Amino acid sequence: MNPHPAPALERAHDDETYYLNMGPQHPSMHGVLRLLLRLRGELILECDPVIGYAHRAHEKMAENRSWIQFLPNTSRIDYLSGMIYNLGYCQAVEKMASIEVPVRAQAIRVIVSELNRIQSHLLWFGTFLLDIGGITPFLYCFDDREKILSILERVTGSRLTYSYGRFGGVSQDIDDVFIEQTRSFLTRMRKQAPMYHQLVHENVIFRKRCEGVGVISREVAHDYGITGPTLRAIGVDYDVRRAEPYSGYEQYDFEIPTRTGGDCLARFEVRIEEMEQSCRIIEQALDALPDGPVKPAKFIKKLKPPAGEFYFAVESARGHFGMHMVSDGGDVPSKIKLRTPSFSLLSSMSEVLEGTMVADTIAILGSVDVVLPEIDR
Amino acid sequence: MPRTLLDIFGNPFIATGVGIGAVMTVLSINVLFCIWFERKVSAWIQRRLGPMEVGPQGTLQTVADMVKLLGKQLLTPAGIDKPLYHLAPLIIFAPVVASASLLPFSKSVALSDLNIGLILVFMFGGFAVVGIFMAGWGSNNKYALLGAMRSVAQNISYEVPLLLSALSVVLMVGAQGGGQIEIGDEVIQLNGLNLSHITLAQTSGLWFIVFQPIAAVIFFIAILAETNRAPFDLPEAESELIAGFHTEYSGMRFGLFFFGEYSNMFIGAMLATVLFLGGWDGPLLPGPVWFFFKSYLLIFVMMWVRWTFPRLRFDQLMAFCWAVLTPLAIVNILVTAFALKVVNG
Amino acid sequence: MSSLDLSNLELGSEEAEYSSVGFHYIHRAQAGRIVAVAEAFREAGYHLEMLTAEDRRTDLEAMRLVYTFSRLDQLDRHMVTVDLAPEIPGAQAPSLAGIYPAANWYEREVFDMYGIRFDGHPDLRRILLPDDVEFHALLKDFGRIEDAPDEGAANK
Amino acid sequence: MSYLGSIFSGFKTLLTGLGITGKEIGGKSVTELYPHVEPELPEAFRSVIQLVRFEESGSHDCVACMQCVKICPSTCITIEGGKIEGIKGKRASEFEIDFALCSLCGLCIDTCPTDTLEWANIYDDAGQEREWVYDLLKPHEAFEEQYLTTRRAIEAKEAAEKAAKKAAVAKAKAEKAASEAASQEASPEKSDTTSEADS
Repeated sequence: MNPHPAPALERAHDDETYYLNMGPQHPSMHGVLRLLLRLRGELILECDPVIGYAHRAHEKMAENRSWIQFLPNTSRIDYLSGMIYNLGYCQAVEKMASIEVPVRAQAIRVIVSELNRIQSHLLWFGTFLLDIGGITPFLYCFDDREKILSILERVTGSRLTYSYGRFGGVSQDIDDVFIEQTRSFLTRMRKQAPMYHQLVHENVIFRKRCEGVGVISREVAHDYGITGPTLRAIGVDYDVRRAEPYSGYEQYDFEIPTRTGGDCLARFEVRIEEMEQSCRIIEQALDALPDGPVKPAKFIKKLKPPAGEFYFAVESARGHFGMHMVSDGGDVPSKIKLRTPSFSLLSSMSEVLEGTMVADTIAILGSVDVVLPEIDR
Repeated sequence: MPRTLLDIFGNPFIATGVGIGAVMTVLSINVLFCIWFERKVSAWIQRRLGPMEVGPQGTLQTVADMVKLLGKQLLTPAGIDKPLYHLAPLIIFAPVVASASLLPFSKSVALSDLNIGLILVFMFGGFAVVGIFMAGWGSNNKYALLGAMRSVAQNISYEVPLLLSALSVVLMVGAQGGGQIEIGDEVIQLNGLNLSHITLAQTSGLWFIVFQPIAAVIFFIAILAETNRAPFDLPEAESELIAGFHTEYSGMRFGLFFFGEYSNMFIGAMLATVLFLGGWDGPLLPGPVWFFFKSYLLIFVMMWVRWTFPRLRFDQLMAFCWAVLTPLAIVNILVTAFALKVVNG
Repeated sequence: MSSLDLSNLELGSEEAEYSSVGFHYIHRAQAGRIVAVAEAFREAGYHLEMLTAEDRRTDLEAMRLVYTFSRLDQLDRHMVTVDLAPEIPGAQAPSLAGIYPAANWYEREVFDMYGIRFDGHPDLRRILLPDDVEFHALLKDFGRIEDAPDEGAANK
Repeated sequence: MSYLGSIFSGFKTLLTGLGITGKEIGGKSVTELYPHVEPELPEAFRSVIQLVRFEESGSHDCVACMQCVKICPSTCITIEGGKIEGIKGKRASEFEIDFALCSLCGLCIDTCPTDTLEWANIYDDAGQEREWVYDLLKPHEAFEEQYLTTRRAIEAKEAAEKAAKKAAVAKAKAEKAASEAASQEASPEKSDTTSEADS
């Protein structure tokens, strides 16, 4: 009866329960995810996430391309934080091959990474509301997000797959129009915040759908290695930008918002405040933008980093994104392991989703902000 | 008292023929307009333009949709329960035509004027549930089954606050001013269940919404739940059940579901107008204009609510009905009865 | 949260220079002892940050497993490498799924991509590639451009 | 009474929600009616790649150095080029990019030593099948002959000037040597001057 009976699900098979394949074609599965659920009525008894539908073999490509040729791949691993991954990869290789990065390039990297984080949180905000039924906030979020995409398009040339980083800096310098547009975006975001707060955050139906739903305990987070806003919603203020500062993050003063509830509402509030913190970082970075070159004089393309194993991590919109690089001294990487935050988030879902209702599953998956392409890699 | 079709034509067959024709045209025009109106209202709210390509301001968009739906292939999935699957859209659509003919839209003419009009409308309203359940159960699809189970529980439990809030209006009609009213020369004993009598009771005095604000809100919320709209659209929750009970329908069968939904919405709005907003009563403009203006105002509010609120979870939906709406409606009836007893002595 | 003591676990430990390599300590563990090592790390409040494998059959004559343990409250990252037998159906390691539930999916992915089996794993199936596939994708001798069939390879 | 209180406060939040969407109804729409309105693209917009037409030479400057072929991650660039008589250095005779494979990453543009590649600002480059091999030299074909002739002329002139300059230098050296020889006659004889043939 079931083409893919996971052993875990075959145990108690009484007649009241039935299997339901939620996905891979399902409106709120955030990419291509299939949840194999065993339900009694609307209550979920067991859940086995089936992944691999969007597997593009990034890690295999990494082993067949030189270090510079793998650059375009990095902004396609997690299409929502393309910029953060792209620049993260550049910083990892720079650290490995000890390449100097000009100060202005570091500041630009912080600005565009935080813009990318806000854009990712805005898309999460819209789709989370879509998952619990509110359609209009989705359009408002995309209206704001469109501003960021056009700002980034001006300087990188593309809206999503940026390939903006180069070893030793960034590919293009930012000009006054970029700075002026970013400042007007920041004022617009702060003007919109109270509207979102009243329309969504205070809405009684939204509160009822989120409060106390999908609580992730600290043990579960610790067991599965969960990081990012979901972990901060449990009260642990772990953020790679603070724990292992890179690209000059230590000079900016920003807080790490945390909550203790660990439910959908706490995750929602953490991300909303994170957007505000990112605005603060951008503002400080714009005010103290140093002059100078943004990339090395000569375009670095032949690169032979020293042999060995290196690890470098950045804070993506979804959590701790780590790159474990093994180099054998050659021009082609021996291995790159991409440790993505959504992978551990989704692996904990089989434990978190048990005992919830179908409607809650969609809300929890929406609030945890999982992106499938970065799980399947 | 409005002259019914039967008085005009005498012969019942001609009367019913004309009646059905009139109702079908009104409902089709209403559906064509409502679909376009809903897309425009949602567009205005969401900083969009809505359909603009077909016809000026996209007015012919719904006609284009209908032609497309007619042209689409009717997919019939395997393993379906044939009678249930094929009859479901008709069951949803047919009672709507019947209940549309009961509503009094003008002083002089009416399609039919029965002294138990209110009860008949609620009875026909109850048929929709059977149709939805047949659709969900018959289409051999787990999502449709989930949607069907949800719709049965939701529609049945929201019948209770619907009736109770209408009951308080019926009380008001019977007890106001000794229950008589003079029109011209004849004195009519007001009968609370006759829809035109309810409107007549409001034309003389204030509209019932003034006396019964809570009942009006409860009635409006219950209408939303009955027609599976807005915060209560669990049976066809896109983000959970893909398309709920009409997942396996395509082409004109899906169009019929759409037809049924918007007609039910239209009937609900007209019923609320009759009960609370004084039907055809209004200064200057003729009766029907006021009647349809108020109905479409309510339809606009329904759409406005739909594009603002997220969706309730299933158990919250039930709790809201039984723990909030029903007790409030009962208390409302008691208060109304007590107040009328005191006022009328 | 007792402090981390890795004594008598037959670990070849050495300190690493974090700023250039990203790790604070690099340990070489025996396959048999890895469960005890994981328990020690768990005892001291570390979480399993990452588990991956490397196909080092050509240069180190081994299939290498790489575990990374790290802390949330302070910056302290340990890399534990385990060298297994170089033959692919043969490489075997005890599963950590009992200690760290995160290891469940990591080990399934390593099995899927490298073919290393983890005994004691509750549900060792492929996680990314379809089930009816025989090859293990990330092995060095699989899918090299030169011997890829002409029409298959994405890049000519 | 918290029961009633919670109902009313809940109801109030619903009304504020309605108020916000109500305000939006009058608001301005942000839709760009695409087919009727041309989208304005930033000049760094990454779309199809083309060869630059330099003003002074009037044509592209691709010397077939194969740098872009080596760096392209999806190896979708094929170039043939060679020496052309009368012109120093090589020149591309065939330059094709398979845009079905190209991921528009821009590495070729960065690595081109003569900066002769640029973005083409074409946003609606859609096709029916995967046959997307563009010949980037086609827009320059008409101008190629004229370019070659002018280039040969320039190079010939340069060569002539260089030769002339070389000759002048040689003459100057010869005169200097001659004048030194003259001054040496006042001093003891040194016969090291080699008479230079004026060419």
